[in-house]
Amino acid sequence: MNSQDQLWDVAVVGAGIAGMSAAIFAASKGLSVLHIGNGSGLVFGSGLLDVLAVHPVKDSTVHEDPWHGIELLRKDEPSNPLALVGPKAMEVAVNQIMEALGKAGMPYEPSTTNHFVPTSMGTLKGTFGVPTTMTSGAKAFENKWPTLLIEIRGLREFSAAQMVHTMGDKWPGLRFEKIEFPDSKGVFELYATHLATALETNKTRQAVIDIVRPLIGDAKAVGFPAILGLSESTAVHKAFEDALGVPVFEIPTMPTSVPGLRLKHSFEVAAAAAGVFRRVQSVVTGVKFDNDIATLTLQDATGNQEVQAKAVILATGRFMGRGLFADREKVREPLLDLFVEQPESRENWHSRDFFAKSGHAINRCGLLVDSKWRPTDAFGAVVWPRLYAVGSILARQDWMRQKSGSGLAIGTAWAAVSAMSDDFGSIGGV
Amino acid sequence: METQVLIIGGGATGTSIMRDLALRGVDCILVEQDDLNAGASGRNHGLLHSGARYVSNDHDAAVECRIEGDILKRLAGQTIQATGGYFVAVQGDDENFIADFPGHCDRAGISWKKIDLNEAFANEPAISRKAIAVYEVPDASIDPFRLSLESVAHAKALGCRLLRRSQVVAFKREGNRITSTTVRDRVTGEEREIVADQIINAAGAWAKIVAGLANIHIDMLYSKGTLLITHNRLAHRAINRLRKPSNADILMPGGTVSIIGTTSVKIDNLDDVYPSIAEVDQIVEESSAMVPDLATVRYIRAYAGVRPLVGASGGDGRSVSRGFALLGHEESGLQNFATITGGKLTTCRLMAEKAADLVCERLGVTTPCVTTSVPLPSAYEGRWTEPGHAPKAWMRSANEDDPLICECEMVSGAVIRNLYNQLVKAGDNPTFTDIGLRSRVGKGACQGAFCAVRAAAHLYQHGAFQGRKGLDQIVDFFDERWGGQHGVLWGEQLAQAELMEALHCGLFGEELK
Amino acid sequence: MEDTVFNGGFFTTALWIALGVCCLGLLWRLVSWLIIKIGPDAKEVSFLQRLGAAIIGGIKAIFSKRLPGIIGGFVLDSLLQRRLFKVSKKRWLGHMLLFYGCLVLIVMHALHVLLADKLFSDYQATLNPFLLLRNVFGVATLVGVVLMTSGRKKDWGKVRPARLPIDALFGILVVVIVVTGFLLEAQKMSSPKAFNRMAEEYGIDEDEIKGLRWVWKLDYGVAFPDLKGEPDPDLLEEGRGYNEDYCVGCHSKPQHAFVSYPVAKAAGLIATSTDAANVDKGLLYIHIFACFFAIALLPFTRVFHVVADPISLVVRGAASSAPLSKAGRVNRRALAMDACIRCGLCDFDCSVGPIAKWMNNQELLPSRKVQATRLVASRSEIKAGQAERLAVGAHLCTDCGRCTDRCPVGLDLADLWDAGRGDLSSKGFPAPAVWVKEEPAIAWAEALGAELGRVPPAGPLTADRNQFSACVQCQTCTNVCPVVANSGEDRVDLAPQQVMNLLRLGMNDLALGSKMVWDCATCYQCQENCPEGIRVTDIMLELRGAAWRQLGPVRDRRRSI
Amino acid sequence: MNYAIFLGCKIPAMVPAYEDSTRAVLGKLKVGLQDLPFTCCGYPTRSLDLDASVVAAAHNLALAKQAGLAILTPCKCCFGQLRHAQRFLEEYPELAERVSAFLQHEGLPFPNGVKVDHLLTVLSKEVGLENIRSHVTAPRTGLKVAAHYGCHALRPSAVTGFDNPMAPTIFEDLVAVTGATPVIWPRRIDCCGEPVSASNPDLSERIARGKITSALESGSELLVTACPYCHMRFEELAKDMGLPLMLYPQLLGQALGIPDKALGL
Repeated sequence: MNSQDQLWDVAVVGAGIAGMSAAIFAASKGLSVLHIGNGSGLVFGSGLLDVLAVHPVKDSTVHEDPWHGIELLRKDEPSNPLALVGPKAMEVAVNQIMEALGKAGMPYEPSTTNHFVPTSMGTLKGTFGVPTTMTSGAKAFENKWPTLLIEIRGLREFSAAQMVHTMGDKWPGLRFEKIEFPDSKGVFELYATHLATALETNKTRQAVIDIVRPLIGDAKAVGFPAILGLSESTAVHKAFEDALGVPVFEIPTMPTSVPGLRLKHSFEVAAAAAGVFRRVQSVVTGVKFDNDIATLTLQDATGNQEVQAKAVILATGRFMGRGLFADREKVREPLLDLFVEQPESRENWHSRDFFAKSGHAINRCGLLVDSKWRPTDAFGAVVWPRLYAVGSILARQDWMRQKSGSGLAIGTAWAAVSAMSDDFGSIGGV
Repeated sequence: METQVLIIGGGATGTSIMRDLALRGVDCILVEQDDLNAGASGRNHGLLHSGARYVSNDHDAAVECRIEGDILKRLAGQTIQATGGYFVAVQGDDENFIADFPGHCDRAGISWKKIDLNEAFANEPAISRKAIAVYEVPDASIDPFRLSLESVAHAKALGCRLLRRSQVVAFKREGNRITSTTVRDRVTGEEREIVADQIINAAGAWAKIVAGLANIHIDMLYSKGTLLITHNRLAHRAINRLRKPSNADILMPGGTVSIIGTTSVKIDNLDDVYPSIAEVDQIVEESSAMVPDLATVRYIRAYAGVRPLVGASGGDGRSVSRGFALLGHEESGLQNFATITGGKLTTCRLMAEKAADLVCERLGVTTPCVTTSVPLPSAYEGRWTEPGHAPKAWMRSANEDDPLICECEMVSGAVIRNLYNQLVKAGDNPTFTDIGLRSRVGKGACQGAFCAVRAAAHLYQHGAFQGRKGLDQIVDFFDERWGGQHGVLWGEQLAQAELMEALHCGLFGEELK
Repeated sequence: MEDTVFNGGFFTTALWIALGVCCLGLLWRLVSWLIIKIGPDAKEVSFLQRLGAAIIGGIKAIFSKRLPGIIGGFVLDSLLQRRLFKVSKKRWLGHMLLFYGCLVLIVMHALHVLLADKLFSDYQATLNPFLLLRNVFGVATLVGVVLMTSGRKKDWGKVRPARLPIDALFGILVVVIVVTGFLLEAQKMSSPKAFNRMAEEYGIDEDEIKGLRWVWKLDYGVAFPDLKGEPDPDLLEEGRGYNEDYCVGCHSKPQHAFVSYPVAKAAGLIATSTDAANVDKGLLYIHIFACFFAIALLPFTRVFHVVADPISLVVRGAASSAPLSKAGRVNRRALAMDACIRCGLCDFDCSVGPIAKWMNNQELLPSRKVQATRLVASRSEIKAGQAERLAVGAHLCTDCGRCTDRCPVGLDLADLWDAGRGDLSSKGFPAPAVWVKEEPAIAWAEALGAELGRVPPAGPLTADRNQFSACVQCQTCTNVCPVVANSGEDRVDLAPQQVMNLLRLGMNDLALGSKMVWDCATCYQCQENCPEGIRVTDIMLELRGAAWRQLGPVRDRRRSI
Repeated sequence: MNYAIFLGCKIPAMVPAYEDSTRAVLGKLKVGLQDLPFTCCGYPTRSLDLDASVVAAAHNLALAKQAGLAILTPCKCCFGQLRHAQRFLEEYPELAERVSAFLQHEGLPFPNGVKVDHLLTVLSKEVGLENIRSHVTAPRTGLKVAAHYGCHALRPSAVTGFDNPMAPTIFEDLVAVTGATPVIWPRRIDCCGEPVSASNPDLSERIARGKITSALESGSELLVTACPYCHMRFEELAKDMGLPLMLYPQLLGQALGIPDKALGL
């Protein structure tokens, strides 16, 4: 099958969580989906799926119930995309993605509220979707179990000592031990992914278990940096719990994190399972619309190609994902030059204080959409009837401060695909 | 505490005075309200002037630079890279100014060579193809941090003392003498008295404020200059615009990066010295006439310094002489207080010599100045500020206890530990910012987002950090680094900043702590 | 007359000298097969082991079940040149004509006393079919030489197989021998002096000779200057009678000598003067001495392959079932030096042929590499520049084995290249992937910096500032790298992101000599996974090229100091 | 369907069974193969001289162009290299010009637009899975097969366009067609270690050993390759570690009822 030989129902541009979710949602509604984007941004993921933990941002109010948070958001920031999605749709959407990821080898603990996961920085992270490999961490903290954290010599981004020092006042039974990873003698710098793949072999896994077992003592749980297997994390995690006899959990770490790679891998598998056709290393360099059909120009090493679709979902992300680009004058949407709502001048983009209470204004810039998630110009007019925008490219949200990145991505993808499939119903497109 | 001389201000001048006095056998204490080179000494191009920059409008300054530059090259060579410099005129620049340049250089004794344009383009591809004349002069780059760090290290080895984060808050005056100086520790808030025979006010832009504490008025003008650091090194040499000194006309290589500046903005208040968006834009726009890449290159930082200009009463800061001022304050009835301010990084040794001469005369010390003949010894703590030194050192000596912590600038764990421990030994409670000043940590593209995390983990792993210090330090360090990033957040650097926020706020929620 | 020549002491001495030189040469070449050391493993076997291997191998070949196969192969490959036939019909024809032309001339003519006389009871040089055949094979030889040497330039283009002057000399000798042979024959035919000498030998009297002269003038082309006009028919008839009686038994009609006869006719006009000038003698000397010279030269030219190649083919036939012993292999390589006729057929099909042309480095081609292999094995010191070219040839070889397949004389060239690489390596010219690791990256950087000051970018990707401006230091490249993951205690000196970062910093020199660059498995995981689209693997490969070009000369200079 | 078959250097010399089985299988599936006087694809040269490696590839591509044929190669390194060369010819116009002049001198056309396929993509996309399945007479039911992808076909996907580089399915699909059960094993898309076998044999072996261990621990009974380099890397080691090894066309050939001898088994 070649992507240029057919008219696609939907072309999804961008392969972060939003693009991946949109493609999976659309494909599971029976639409033919061409999905363009390399998905490498997913490696920055922690594996945790946030829905909403903080609102209002300026008060740093942390919510245990994300649905309640969204309700509050609807009152305070009615045009925030999360508010537009609403709690019900959000719940359906996030659960559906968690299920799809689970089938693709990255299971999540069924969830109704936010959980507080201890991070490698010694902070507690309020989040909704927790991979099963991490859930016991939240439980251990909640119940103040005596807990052993494992530090691995050479893993530079992770210090269990730091976690113990930082969290110890709130978690008295927390302690740490430093171990030498098997066959790492003489290696100065270890990388999490390499340890994760090594743990997928019986010999290395057994060796680590043998090292850790005598250290457990009175601990009721054991925490590792997130290195328990890459594509086989469920099996590796289970093997550790079985062998150590206590709950074992992973601690989310700095990127490139193993759960980030897992997420990327699992999304790829889930998209393939849903029947999404992926063009991984192509870049969309142009989109043209006529009445019913969008023509996208794809560029890869073999040159330019044109593909056609009845609908386009833009999920290109913000600055890191190149969905938005800022030059010295203003923020632009580089692919279609869509209208970007933004602060008046660069003077107002950022606060002079990095951790400013209310966040940075530029993080709330982005695309404006109508009720069907279609980008509009400055005056509210739709750009093209079946061009949709989802995820962090949307304006009037601050996912970093609100701790709502995945929810924003998945929820808007769900809502946009729903609106789109309604449209397809009315034009008989499918 | 008692000493013969109290020096106020740990910039290039203050630290040079400290070393000068120490070499003459005079006991001294240096107090610095922040850290070494926190003012203009650390916020400049790092250009060791050949003098050519001044030949057209200030012959004496040009000659002074040439002489002092030669002395520093000879005695403090480790802080200097003999990059050479080009003076480049582009279409539209003043033809008469260009024509007069060689003659002026000859009169100041500065060697010059006219460079064929094609040769210049070959040697420095970054130069605009609209260049119409290129001259080569013996400019060089100097690392002001290393200079100050090693001057202090030398002076300390000779018995003098340094008090960082110590702000002068009051002077006690009895008759024609200041009998005691009150110094406050800015971390702990504790105050202490220092009794000194002589006091030198070398506080740079802050000299007016310090003198004010002694009820002395200095007529001083503040001129803010902003500079930008590029992600890559764009040129091998110093590239100067061959025109009347103006904005954004010097591009300096700084090891692995380039520095472009400056501006000149008159300001009244020293509390608010930061690079404004307007200045940043002005530099990017104006400098690209000389080096077109500067319009599109990735910038990683912006910073601003304040030039203290003495003796003027208004007008444009740039037209005021850059020559320094040494004030004995006898007219105000004080016998043991002197102020030295103004001047240039290139002439810091000379300024120190003059200031030291004055206090030595007052102290009755007859030992002559020896800084024209005694080399500046190289010191461990000064070595790490040079870009590109850390990766080589690490590659030579890598071992299991020495993983890379700062990947951008390739600073290893051992360097961070050693610098940290050195400061601890000196009685400090060091911060990441202190380590950043003494090394390249946090100076690369990621601006601390990754390395601060690793540095904290490393120091915990080695037992150096206790309690919540790691997280506190990470947060403080980001705040400090953010000040420099703030002005250049567009393009790639904005994406990098977004990643930093996504990690530290989005994932770790550090703003909620 | 021939007898007088051979009985003459001078000629005999010359012949014996020539034969002596030839024999010594042969002996030297044969012994050299047991002496020449090619390949690092050659040092491990002694002369006696090699001699033993040769003898045992020979015995095994004779008594093995494969013997019929070997003989069959010998017939097909050696005698019928099956391999050559497949590659080039023209060259095959040339080769067959030349070889069999020469062979027949030697058997039938040069060694007629020893061979032809005994083989053919009625052998007479001047009788048919021998007279005719001599001309046929003389012409065949000449045509063979022409076919073998013409049109080569067109076939091979700029890339030419190796040639030695001594080979050309031998070729010229062959032509000289054949041409002087024809001229000599023609001269004899037209020479009255030769006729008179024969008449005298047979005691033909004055009367008989008159008619006979006319017959020989008209039928045999002898250029009697005094016989003019038409002969008296009776006299002629009488002469024919005498001719039947005395001559026909030994002399066929010279027209059958289809080359010499026309020459004789043409030369008839000057026959008297050539007679007078003893041209026949001159020609004879040239002919004979050219033969002697050729005999003496034989073992030292590529013609020696007539000896070496059948042996090589037999060895191949005998060995193709089981690998040779180490000593056998070493012998085999030495034999290859002689068996290789530098025909260039291997070059014609070489897998890296286009690369050789593009790089203008003929050392990549197998026919050159045979010589280079010997050179490397025999010299203790090789000049850096030359070694560099040889090393490129050795290391770019893809081991596709086509040269071995194509070689008309059945050489195991693949083994030879392997041995050659080993020799180059032990002489200090291993593959770049090996020698770069001799020093830490920092040492390379210092050496390079000392020479160049500033190190230029490795290539277009490395020079592209935008490549690295996009890097956000996330280390994904290293996290997905199988090399770093599996290096264990031989840790990589720089992780991929560190290599990239050095390039970002403009410190190319520190990256060039990195082991990581050469340990890179080029699996493209890093490039595929980089969130910023940096072409990490392509850059690694670019660095290898630059390391080879920039560090290679540094290494050579340092070695020569 | 008609292709110029590009065997490269390694298959005839080192893995002749690969050629035999490929020809046998494709013959059965009515894919026509022509032999052209191809030379080295340039892959081994790329480390030292990019330009030369591009020329080597271009020379071959030009032969195919001249013959009006698409290229089918069973070697993943040749496949990747030929694709890379096409990319470099587009990326560096100055090099393309020099290459063009070189080829012209050889009497060859500039090789733009030549289609380059790997054996697996031809089988999967051109021949078609259903079509293959209809030819299967001796399904390998119950056999658990680990397919080893091979890097130079899979990545960089922007150049090779082989399959999804993160979650490829083409090889497992082709295994399933034979009736066998494909195993999804953790290291299936990782490197085999062969490219460093000369420069760092220990490393090469560690990588290969890790892969075989991973396949074994995932319950695989057979490891299948589709590249001579990967195959050579595994050959001895897989035997030592108790994992049978086959070339894909051998497995398929058995399922198609082709006698073992014709498959080089």
